[in-house]
This record gives sequence, C-alpha cells and structure tokens, in this order.
Amino acid sequence: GSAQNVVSPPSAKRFTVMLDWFPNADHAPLYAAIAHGYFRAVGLDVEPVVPAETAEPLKLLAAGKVDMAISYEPEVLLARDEGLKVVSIGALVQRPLTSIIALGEQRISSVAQLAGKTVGTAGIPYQTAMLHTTLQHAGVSPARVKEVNVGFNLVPAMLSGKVAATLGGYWNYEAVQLRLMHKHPLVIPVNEAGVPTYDELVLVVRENEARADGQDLRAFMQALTRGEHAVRAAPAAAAKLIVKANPSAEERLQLESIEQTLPAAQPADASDPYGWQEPTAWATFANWMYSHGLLVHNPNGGLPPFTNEFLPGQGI
Amino acid sequence: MNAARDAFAGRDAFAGRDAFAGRVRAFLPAMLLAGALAGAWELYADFSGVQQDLLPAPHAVASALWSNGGSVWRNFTVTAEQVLLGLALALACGSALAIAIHLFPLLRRAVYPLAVGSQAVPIPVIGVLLVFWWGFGIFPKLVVIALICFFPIVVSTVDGLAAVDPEQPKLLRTLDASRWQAFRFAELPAALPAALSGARIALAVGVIGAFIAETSTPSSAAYSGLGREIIDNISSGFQTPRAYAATVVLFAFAVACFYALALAERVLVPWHARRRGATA
Amino acid sequence: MNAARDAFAGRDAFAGRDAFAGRVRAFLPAMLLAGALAGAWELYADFSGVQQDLLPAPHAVASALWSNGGSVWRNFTVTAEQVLLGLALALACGSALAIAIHLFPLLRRAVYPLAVGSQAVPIPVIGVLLVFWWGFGIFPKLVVIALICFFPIVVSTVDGLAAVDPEQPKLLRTLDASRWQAFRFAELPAALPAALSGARIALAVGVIGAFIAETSTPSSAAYSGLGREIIDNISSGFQTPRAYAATVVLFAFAVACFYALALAERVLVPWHARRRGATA
Amino acid sequence: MASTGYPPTQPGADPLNLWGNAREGSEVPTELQSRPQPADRRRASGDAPAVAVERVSRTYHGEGGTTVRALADVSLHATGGELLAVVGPSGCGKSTLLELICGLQQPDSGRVACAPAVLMPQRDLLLPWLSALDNAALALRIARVPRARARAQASALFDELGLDGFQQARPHELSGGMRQRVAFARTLLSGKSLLCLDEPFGALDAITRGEMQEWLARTLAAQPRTTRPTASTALSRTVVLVTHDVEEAILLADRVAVLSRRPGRVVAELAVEIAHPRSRTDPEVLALRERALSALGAGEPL
Amino acid sequence: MASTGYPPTQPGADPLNLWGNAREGSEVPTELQSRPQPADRRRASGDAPAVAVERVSRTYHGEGGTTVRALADVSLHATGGELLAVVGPSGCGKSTLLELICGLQQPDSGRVACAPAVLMPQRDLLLPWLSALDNAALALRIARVPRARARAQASALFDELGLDGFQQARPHELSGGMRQRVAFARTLLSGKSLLCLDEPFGALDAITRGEMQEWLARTLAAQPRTTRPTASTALSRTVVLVTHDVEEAILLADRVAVLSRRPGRVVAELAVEIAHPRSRTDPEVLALRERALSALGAGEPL
Ligand SMILES: Nc1ncnc2c1ncn2[C@@H]1O[C@H](COP(=O)(O)OP(=O)(O)OP(=O)(O)O)[C@@H](O)[C@H]1O
Ligand SMILES: Nc1ncnc2c1ncn2[C@@H]1O[C@H](COP(=O)(O)OP(=O)(O)OP(=O)(O)O)[C@@H](O)[C@H]1O
Ligand SMILES: [Mg+2]
Ligand SMILES: [Mg+2]
Repeated sequence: GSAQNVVSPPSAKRFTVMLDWFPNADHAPLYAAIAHGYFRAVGLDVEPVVPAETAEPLKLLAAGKVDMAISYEPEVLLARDEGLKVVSIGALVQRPLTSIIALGEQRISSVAQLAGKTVGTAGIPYQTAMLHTTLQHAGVSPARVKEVNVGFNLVPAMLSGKVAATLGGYWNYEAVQLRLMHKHPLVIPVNEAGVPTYDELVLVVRENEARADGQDLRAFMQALTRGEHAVRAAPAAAAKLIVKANPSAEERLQLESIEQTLPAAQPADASDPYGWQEPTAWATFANWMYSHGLLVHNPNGGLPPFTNEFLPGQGI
Repeated sequence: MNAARDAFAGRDAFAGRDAFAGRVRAFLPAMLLAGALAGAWELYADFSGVQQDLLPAPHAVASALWSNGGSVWRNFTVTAEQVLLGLALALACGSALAIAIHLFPLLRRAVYPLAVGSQAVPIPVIGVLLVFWWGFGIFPKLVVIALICFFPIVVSTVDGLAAVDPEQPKLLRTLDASRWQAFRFAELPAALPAALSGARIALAVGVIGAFIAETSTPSSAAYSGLGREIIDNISSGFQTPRAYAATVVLFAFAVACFYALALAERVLVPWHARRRGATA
Repeated sequence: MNAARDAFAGRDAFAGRDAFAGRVRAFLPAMLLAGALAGAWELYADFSGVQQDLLPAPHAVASALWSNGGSVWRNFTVTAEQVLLGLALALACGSALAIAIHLFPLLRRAVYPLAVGSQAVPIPVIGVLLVFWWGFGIFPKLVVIALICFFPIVVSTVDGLAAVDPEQPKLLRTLDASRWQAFRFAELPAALPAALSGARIALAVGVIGAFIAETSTPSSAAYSGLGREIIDNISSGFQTPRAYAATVVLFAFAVACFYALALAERVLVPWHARRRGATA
Repeated sequence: MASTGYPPTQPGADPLNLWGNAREGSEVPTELQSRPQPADRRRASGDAPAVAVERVSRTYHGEGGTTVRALADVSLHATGGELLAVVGPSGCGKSTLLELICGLQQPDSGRVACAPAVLMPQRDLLLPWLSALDNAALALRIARVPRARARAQASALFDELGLDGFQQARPHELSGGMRQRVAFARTLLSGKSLLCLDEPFGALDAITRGEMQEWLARTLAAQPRTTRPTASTALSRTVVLVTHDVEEAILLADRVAVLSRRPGRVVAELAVEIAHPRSRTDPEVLALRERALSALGAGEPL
Repeated sequence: MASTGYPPTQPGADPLNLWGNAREGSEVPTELQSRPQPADRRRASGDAPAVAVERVSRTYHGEGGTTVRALADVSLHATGGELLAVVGPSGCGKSTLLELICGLQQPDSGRVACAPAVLMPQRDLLLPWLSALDNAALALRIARVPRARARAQASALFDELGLDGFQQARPHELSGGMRQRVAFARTLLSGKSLLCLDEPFGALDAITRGEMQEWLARTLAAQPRTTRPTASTALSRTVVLVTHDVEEAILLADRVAVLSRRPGRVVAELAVEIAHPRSRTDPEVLALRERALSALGAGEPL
C-alpha cells in the first residue's frame, strides 16, 4: 500500500487499519496523513487493508487481526449488542451518507411518491428499517412498497430501470456518480426523511486497548486531523492519493466526492474537535435501532459504545 | 500382498452393496468421521479462544439451525429448486454441445475455446445484464447456475466420446452404420460413465453456482435462498451461527444429490458399475 | 454416409495437426466466431438502446483496456499467479486424495462424502476464518482456489481409476504384482486421460475460484487481482467498461491455460492422443 | 443409411437366407470405381470380380518413425459367389488386406475395387453394453429392422451356432469361443454380399470348429454358384476367409491364396476342385494341404 | 513383493533360463494349503503335485439371474515338470479352470492346491501404453529387475519368437499373432514354476505355430524332467496348456486331459509316451489324435 512510500524509522509501530470498503473519498484524510508522513511523525506505520465485506472489519478487529477498523455507527451498535468488545473513538463522517436515490427519469420528487413502486436495498436489516421509517414518516405504508435486495449493485439496479429508487447509496458517492453521468438523481439523505441522524463512518478499536494504551490512539487522531487539514487545503492532491491506492477509482469522481464530503466531516458545533461524536445523537439512534428490534439489549445501560477522549484536546 | 487382497475384496464389497441396509452401512464410516471432525471443531471453537462470530461452535450452529429452522427450510426449498433446475438446464445444453462438438470437428475448433473462456466471465459482471433482460425472477439465476455447471459436463462428455476403442467405429462402418448410428451404438454408451462423472462434478459446482447466482442477482422474495441468507448473515450484523446453519444444510444437500447421481449411474450404465466389481 | 466420412476425416485432421502452423489454423474458426460474436455485440450495444453501464460496447471495452493497460496487467499477474499456484496445490492434493480413495475403499466411504459436501461450503462463510488463520497474504487465496478446484480432479481421477479393464488386475496379480504395482502399471496410466479432463475442468473452475478468492478475502495491496478490480468497477457502477476489459483478459487467460493443458496431454498420454486419431 | 443407396439385405423370415434378397440384386452397376468408399459401393455384377485387388502395396508408418511394409504388390481377385481363402505367416498383412477390401484403409499404391463388404475382425469387437443377442443383431438394428424381428432372426442363428441359452448374457460372461461365434453371427446377419472373415474360428476347439466349417460350407453350397447365369449370380455371396489353419482353407475354399512373410506377396494360388462335402482325411485334401504348407514354409526362416 | 515371501525368479544373463534359479528351489515347503492365495503359495516339491485340482465345481451366476455350471466335479493333477494339456469344447470351462489354478477364482466346492502360477490369458492383455518390449518385460519390472536388464532379457526372447524389430512398437501396431507372442514372452519371463497357457498359439498360422511348438518343446525338454531326484525337481517347470488344437496337445504334452461339454468333466486322460521331438505325421501321434478327437466328439451333439 501507500504506506511503503515513506521510509519508516525503526521506531515506527505497525498499525493496521481495515477500511469499510475499497479506498474512496471518505478515506482521504487517512491517505493524506499517510502520504505526508503524519503518522510516521507520531511513530505509527499505518497500513490500510481493504475488506471483502462490510462486517469483516469489526470481526477481525475484535479478533485482534487489525488495530483499527473503519465501520458504521449502526454496525458498531450491532457488534456491541452481540457482545463484541469494540468502541468507536472518532467519527470520520459526522452525518448519515446513506440516502434514498432515484434517477431523474423516474420522475420522483419525494418519498411519498415511492408508494406502489419497487425500491432496491443492499439487504441490510437496518437499512430496511430505515426505509420503513422514511416511508412512515412520509405517510406511506411500507406494505405498499416492494423492497428488492440488490446486494451491492445499487447503481446498476437503478440503471437497469428495474427499481424506481434505492436506499443504501451514499449522497457523496453513488449520487455524485449519477450526477456526473447526467442522470439527474433525486437524493434524500435518510436523516432528512425521518431517520435519526448518526455518524456514517467511525473509527473503531478494541475496548481494552482504548482503556489501556490510549497513547497510540491519541497520536493517531492527531495525525488524522492533520491529514484532514491537508485534504481541506488540497482536495485535488488527496484525490490523486485515492486513485493511487485504488487504481480502479476514477479521479474526477473522487475529487467531486471529496469536496462534497468535507463539510460532513466537520462537527455541527465548530467548537467541537474533528472526529467529535455527539452523545445525544448516538443515544437517539441506538434507541431507534432498539425500537425497531435491530438490537436485542437495551442500549441505554452499560458503557457507551463510543468515546471522544482520544480526540485532540479531549480527555485527560 | 495383504493390502492387495483387502483392496480387491474392498472393491467387491463396494460393487456388491446393493441392498439398502448395505448402503446405510456404507455411509457409517463417513458419519463417524463427520462426528469426529465435529467434535474436534467443538473443542477448537470452545477452547482456542476464537470468537463465535469467526467460527461458531457446532452446538451454536445446531441451536441456530433449530431456532431458525423455518426460514432455513424455506430458503432451502428455493435453493434446491434452483440447483436442480439449473443442473437440468446445464445437462441438456452441456451434453447437446458436447455431442455436437464430437460429431462436427469444425464446431469443436470454433466453439470449444469460447466455451472454455465463458467460464472465466465473473457472474457479477453479467448479473445485472441478466436482470435487465429477465428481471427478478428465477430464470436469471438458472442461467447463472447453468453457465457455471455446463462446462464440466461438456469436457467430460467430449473426452469420454473421444476415448472409445478406435476399432469400434471401423466395425460399425462395415456394417453400414451412419455417423449418427456409429455414435448411438458405440460412442454414446462408451462415453456415458465419463459423462456421469461430469454430471457429478457439475452438481458440486452447481451448489457453488447457486450461491453465486443468489448473491449476484437481485431478488425480491422474502425467502430468496440459502446463499442470500448466508451472505446477509455474514455481511451485516453478526449472525455467523445462522450462516453456518444454512451452510450445513447446503452441505447435506450436496452429499444427497451426489449419491442420488451415483445410483442413477447404476441404472444407466449397469455394465460399467458391474465391471467395477468384477475384479477378483 | 458423407457426414460419416467428413467426421472420420475430421478426427484425423484433429489428431494429425501437430505442426504449430496447423495449430494456429486450428484456432482460426474460433477466432472467426469470436469476431462475429463481438460484431453482433457491438451492434446490439450500439443500437438496442441498452446503456453503456449495463453492457458496454466492445470498442468501449477495448479503449478501457487500452487506457488502463497498466493496472489491468499488474492485476493480471497477481491473478495468474494465484490461479496457477492454486491449481498446482489442487492437483497435488486432489490426485493424492483420489489415489488414496481408490486404493483404500474404507477411505472412499469415509472421506468421499465429506469431500463432496466441502464443495457446498460458500467461501465467504470461511473467508474471515482463513484470514484469521493466515493473514492478508496470498496463502488464504490459494487455499480458496484449491478448495474449489480439487473436487473435479478427485472425481475424474477416481472414476478413471475404476474404469480400468477388470481383467488387467487379474493378470498383474498372477505376475505377483503388489497392489501398488497393479496400480502403477495398469490403473494409473489407464486413468491419466480422465485425470487430465479433470484437470482441465479444474482449471476453468480455478478461474472462478480466483475471482471468489479475491472478492471474499481482504487484501492490503493496491493491485490485488483482476477479480478485485472487476468487483470494484462493478459495484462502483459506472466503470463497467473497465470491468469488462478485465474480464476479457481473464477470458483469454483461461483459454490459453486450457490449451496448454491439452498440449500437456499429448505429452503425458501419447497413446491416448494418438488413438483418438487412429480411427479410419 | 437410406442416403447411401445401398440398403443392406433384410433377411426374410428364414434367418438363414444369408445372401441377400432380390431387391438387392435388382440394382446392378456396370463398373467398379477404384478406391471405393463403403458408402458408394455397388456389388460386383455377373462375372465381374466381387473382389479386385490389383498390385496393392501398403506401408505403415509406426510411431517411432519406423516403417513397416505390410503388403507389397498384392493382386487378388474373387468372382461373385466364390470363397477365397487367404493363408500366410503371422504379421504378413492378412488383416491389412481385409481392411483394404472393406475400404477401412486406402492402399499406398495399386487399386482396390470390391463389392460392399462386411468385416469380421480378428478381435471380436462385441459391444459390452449389449447382450450377446443384441450384439449379433447389431447389423439388423442398424438396417432399421424392428428390434423384435431382429432379435428373432439372431436368436434362430444362435441355435445353429450352439449358443442357445446365452442370448441374454453380456459379452464378458461369454467364453472366448462363444464371443467369436457371436461376432460370426453378427457378420452373417449383415446381409452384405461380400464377407471378409478374419480367422473366424480361431478360438474354437477342433469339434466346434468342424461343426462351424460344415455349417458354413453347407450354407454357402446351398446358394447359387458362379456357374449360374449373371442375374442370379448377383444373389450369390462371396467370402474372403483369412485363416491360419491350412486344412480349414482347403476344406472350405474354392481357391487358396498363400501369402509370403512380410511384406506379404502372393506366393501361390491353389484352386481347390474337390466336391463338397470334403473330409479332412481325403487324400486330395491332404495333398493340397501339404502343397499349401510347403508354399507357406518357402521363404527365409524366422 | 518382499512381504510375500515368494520372490519370483530373476532369470540370469541367459534369457532362456526360464525355470527359475537355485535361490527359489532352496525354499521348499512341506505341504500345500488348500485354496491358497497367490501371495502365500509355495511351489510344489518333489513328486508332490504342482497342480492338484480335486473334485472342483464352479458355477457362475449371470446377471440375468441365469446360472451357468462351468465345471462339474473336475479332478486334475500334474507333478512338477510335467506338461498337462487340456482340450475341450468351447465354453466347457477351460479358462475357468486356469483361473482356479491361478487362484483368481475360488471353486464353489472341491479343493485347489497349486504351485505359484502365472497365467497367459486367452485375450492377450497387453498394456496399450507400454511398448511391445516393455509389455514382455512387465514381470521382470514387477520383480524390480532394473529396466535395462529387463529389456535386454525380453529383447533376447523377441528374437526367438520372431518379433525382432518390433520391440518399440505399441500393441495396437502389432498383428494379432504378434500380440499373442508378446503375451507369451511376458508369461515366460515371469519365471514362475507353473505356467498356465490359455491357447497360447491360437492366433498363429501353421508355420509360425509349428516353430513356437518346437521351440517350447525344446525349451522344456532342456530342463530336468520329473524322473530326476527331488531337490532338482523343484527347479523344473510345470505347464498347463489349454488348447483347441488336439494335434498341438499331442505334440507337446506328457498327458492330455479331455473335458466334456459344459459343465466340464474330465472324460479322458491320455498319457502321451512318445519321445521328443514328435512329428505330426508320426502314426502314434495320429492314433492318439484320433482317440482324443473321438473322446472330444463323445457326448450329446450341439
Ligand atoms: N496400425 C498399425 N500401425 C503400424 N503397423 C501396423 C499397424 N497395423 C498393422 N501393422 C503392421 O503390419 C503388419 C501386418 O499386420 P496384419 O495385422 O495385417 O498382419 P496379419 O497377417 O493379420 O497377422 P496375424 O495373422 O498375426 O493377424 C504387421 O507387421 C504389423 O506390425
Ligand atoms: N464372468 C462370467 N460370468 C458368467 N458366466 C461366465 C463368466 N465367465 C465364464 N462364464 C461361462 O462359463 C462357461 C465357461 O467359460 P470358459 O471361458 O471357462 O470356457 P472355455 O473353456 O475357456 O471356452 P473357450 O474354449 O471358448 O475359451 C461359459 O459358458 C461362459 O458362458
Ligand atoms: Mg490379423
Ligand atoms: Mg477360454
């Protein structure tokens, strides 16, 4: 991976980060920090690993095969519900990216218009729940919408015209693709359609290590923050880095996507540090999942699934 | 030489066991071995410290199977239907193609390489296209399974047809047999055993195919097959035991089909099955 | 009877074509057919109104292949290495298992069913486990490929071994051959052709296997194989031409390997290859 | 088959009507093509030879680049209805000769022109998946005779050949000699006008063989001989009998061709003008036998 | 092999030392087990029979549920060094008998006790992937003789059998008779003390066959006969020769056993006390031949 570009001082400690998906704009800060040697500077030799499927990162994290996993807030809650001792130590993206997307040709302008239509999802239970919530929020009975499990072929499914809309695509990725393809997509982020907001992408580590050696994690977050600044300063350069890490990524898309994502990476309250996780939001979302039967145990008891103590200027 | 005698005797036993009881006895060793392996797995899962969600212990799988029996069963029926229909499709197309290839050498040279290459086409690449053409029904899935299964059948059958004693066609020629009759009387029966091994391979590949088909083409049904159930339980949430439960069912299904085909062989090519046991 | 004569002549030609030039000529029909199909595809893609993103036209694929030649090539080397190593592993394990099964009937009854069932285990289910055991390197991928390839080899070889003329072992017994010698002198050579069809099937399945391996185990390298490239380009929707470009390379690779094996057969079982042509 | 324009005889109810029926004789071609294919053969007419092998040579190119001259400049003729016996040392090209006559091989030089011939190969090539009966009836089935009728005819022949009771046995359940007799029946039932028999009784014991020989002689004697007028000659059956048993040759044949060691040449052609039935103790037979043997023995020793 | 305790002879430099070497004779067991397996056989010693078949019956149960009585209550004995010929009608169980003697089948009733035997099957079972030479040398290779030596020995035998020049040919390139001779060579080279030959010369023409017969007679005559003292008798070679040629039987055998039609019974056992070399024209031979033939002919007709 890109990590090998910088000659590592012997002191540098190997630190494997498993991404949530193949390298894309969401990971720009990480790759920027690697490329600029920010991690080196704090003695970390960070190596990103691309997973085969979306639950893998947390499993391998809990199994001790990687030092950090990039995952989704819902997945973290599920993992803890299953008893995995993992904790989120920072948000890479502060808002839901998951959106309801429909091609322009479908002539759909609101969730309500999905009534009687076919909607494609990735077959992930909590996304199904999101669909139902948004429909109910729009006053449509979920029974009147036909859900189709299209796996990860969300865009092709839409292009094939076999589904009116999909839930599961990201407004900063699939939506951008479609726009670049002049498909004039309608994009409704789930949190704007009745689903409580949550942090789409979070950095997850093992609980015991969060307790024990916070040093590395704190250092990691600092370096990552610098990486984020670098991306903000030079998005084009960041896009190049992504393409370098993932040759099958398309630079134009990555750049577009990076620029769209930058605002979402910032905490709503500017006084909060980069990576901030809003406790109330987490609680609300956890309860939403619980109320939809996605979680077995009541999330309100026990240790919080996240901690901000490793963010710059936090903790201690 | 003891080894020799045992072996010869063993082959007899193998050929001789036609009674049902005998067949059950024949499966005993497999069951014992399976039991032993399950035991080892249980111990490993319980005491090696590997987590449930990486490798659930057999008992966890069993309970998952028990508690989700309903949905597993429904998904199983879906998958079984797909596999069997897909396999039938593959058998029809595969053997037809093999025969054509055998009878018309030009065809062999024209079509065979493409048939080979077709195997290299990843289903996800064309999955969407299939849906675009045929929608969310079962048909695209059958096409996927057939696409993956037909090749073993073609190769084994073509090779089997080519392996006939070269003197036989000579004889049939002097009996004024047409090419087709030479094929029907000499080559086809001679190739049947090979074709059947091809079918057995195709069956095993077909189960893989069903998994690929289900996971790479969209489906609208609530129960859309064991493959989908497995991938959903794997790729989100931490339902690994359920995924393993579904896998166990697939496993049993494959074994059952395989031996069903073995029986079919005894019926279709008795001379062969018997020859197997004819030694010593 | 004309059909007959053509066919017989054809077989001669097929057997006779040993010169390289001949071999090239032998591929002409395939190339023509491929060209024709590509043409049809081009027309369909251009005029049927199906979108690029579902079915890119050949020219789009070609240009994608041209413009991404570098990354496609790098990914190809990765995949090719995996396929060949995996296949070698499968050949070793597969034929060893087949021989053991043949020599020891008890083993047949104990292990065969499990081998069958093993084919039904979806790789994604065990993918994580393999990584847990062997990390992010190439080895887990090889294991996956071998797991998918070894079965065709086992089945064909076992069946080939069982198909020997039952009188042969009798003869060898009176020559005081040990079980092993009877195997080595009579059964093994007789089974080679079948084993080689098995290998050819395994090869085709192996390409599928490589795709599965790459897409169901994590990887840390930038170039992690054509399979990964394809799946990335597919699931990021609008890069279908690039996915197809990679697919074309896989296609060519499979065909090349297949005919490499066919050549190997001419060397390993000359008597068989020649017999094929011996008719008329 | 229908396309070949040469439908093989479909013996009538009498299973021993082995030499074709009138329908067959009705189409008598005027001349023979050289190097004919089984497909477009026409049976020899009148006195025109049913077998015409002229100055034929055949060389095999073995795998190791070795070349084997099997036949050198062999000429043989047999008129319709004649029984020509061919004897010769092992490996002198007898089987090759028959394959040439049947059009299964092409000569390197020379000319072969024959009536539609059926071959009884040296190795009985019985099909393991067919019962003995169905193996014998193969030719009939190929000629699209309904299975029941085909089996009936074959079965009748089984009695004649002493195979009764083994109709349903699979080839691997038969003894060597029984297999050979099944192959013999298969050949007879083909209804072709020219029979090429490659050591048909090689695996039979003296007694059974004697019976077979008598039986064949009777059958052939019962058919019109070459002295008859042309039209009916077309009905007569020609036999080329390759045998390693000189006595057998003398007992059965109208003429005996003796081949030399490889490369096979015709070193002697003995006409056998002895009335049937012939006895092996008949002095004429013994005399001829000695002549044939000496002709055989001629040529360098092994 | 080493485990079997019976290492087959490894002929010395002289390829025609076909009856084993001293090492073999040195281990002479005291008695024979009944129903022995090839593995644990010991060769017959002294005047103890090398072949002891006592009141043996064998019935085959065919596939169609049909049962075929092949042998009924057959008793045969051959002492070391003897050549026992077996003649009988086709299908009377001769091959079955040989398989019983070689331990490839077990009798339904009765007792078989024989020296370690090698079978030359009726169908030459040459391996298509081996050259003629390697096929002949198979037994030696199995006995772990180095390839070069094995080939040298086989090659020498090729000259004797008139196969010179075809060492490298693949079986399918050989004529029927040549294949049979290769199989014959393979059998001789096994170095076993008991040879079971199933129609070894069936596919050979009169001349070649005559040469083979003489050759075999010479070879066997050259070895110690049963009249010799025990110890060296162990070195002598016993032959059971199944043939359909009565003359051949008379010319070669010390005794001729005539079997009846199926189910095979021993209807006559003729001792042949004629000095070698025997000529087919010798009146004694002719007389015996007639006796044997009449014995054969006896029994209901086909
Ligand atoms: N397919 C072949 N390839 C190479 N050589 C061959 C082939 N067939 C036959 N021969 C050679 O041609 C010669 C004649 O063979 P053929 O079978 O005609 O002899 P034959 O007269 O039938 O002998 P036999 O009486 O033993 O059957 C033999 O030397 C044989 O080695
Ligand atoms: N495997 C078998 N299954 C059933 N019947 C068999 C089997 N082998 C032989 N027979 C029967 O046993 C009888 C004797 O067979 P065998 O081969 O011993 O005869 P044979 O004396 O060798 O005849 P030939 O001289 O023709 O070789 C035959 O009637 C045959 O049909
Ligand atoms: Mg011959
Ligand atoms: Mg026999």
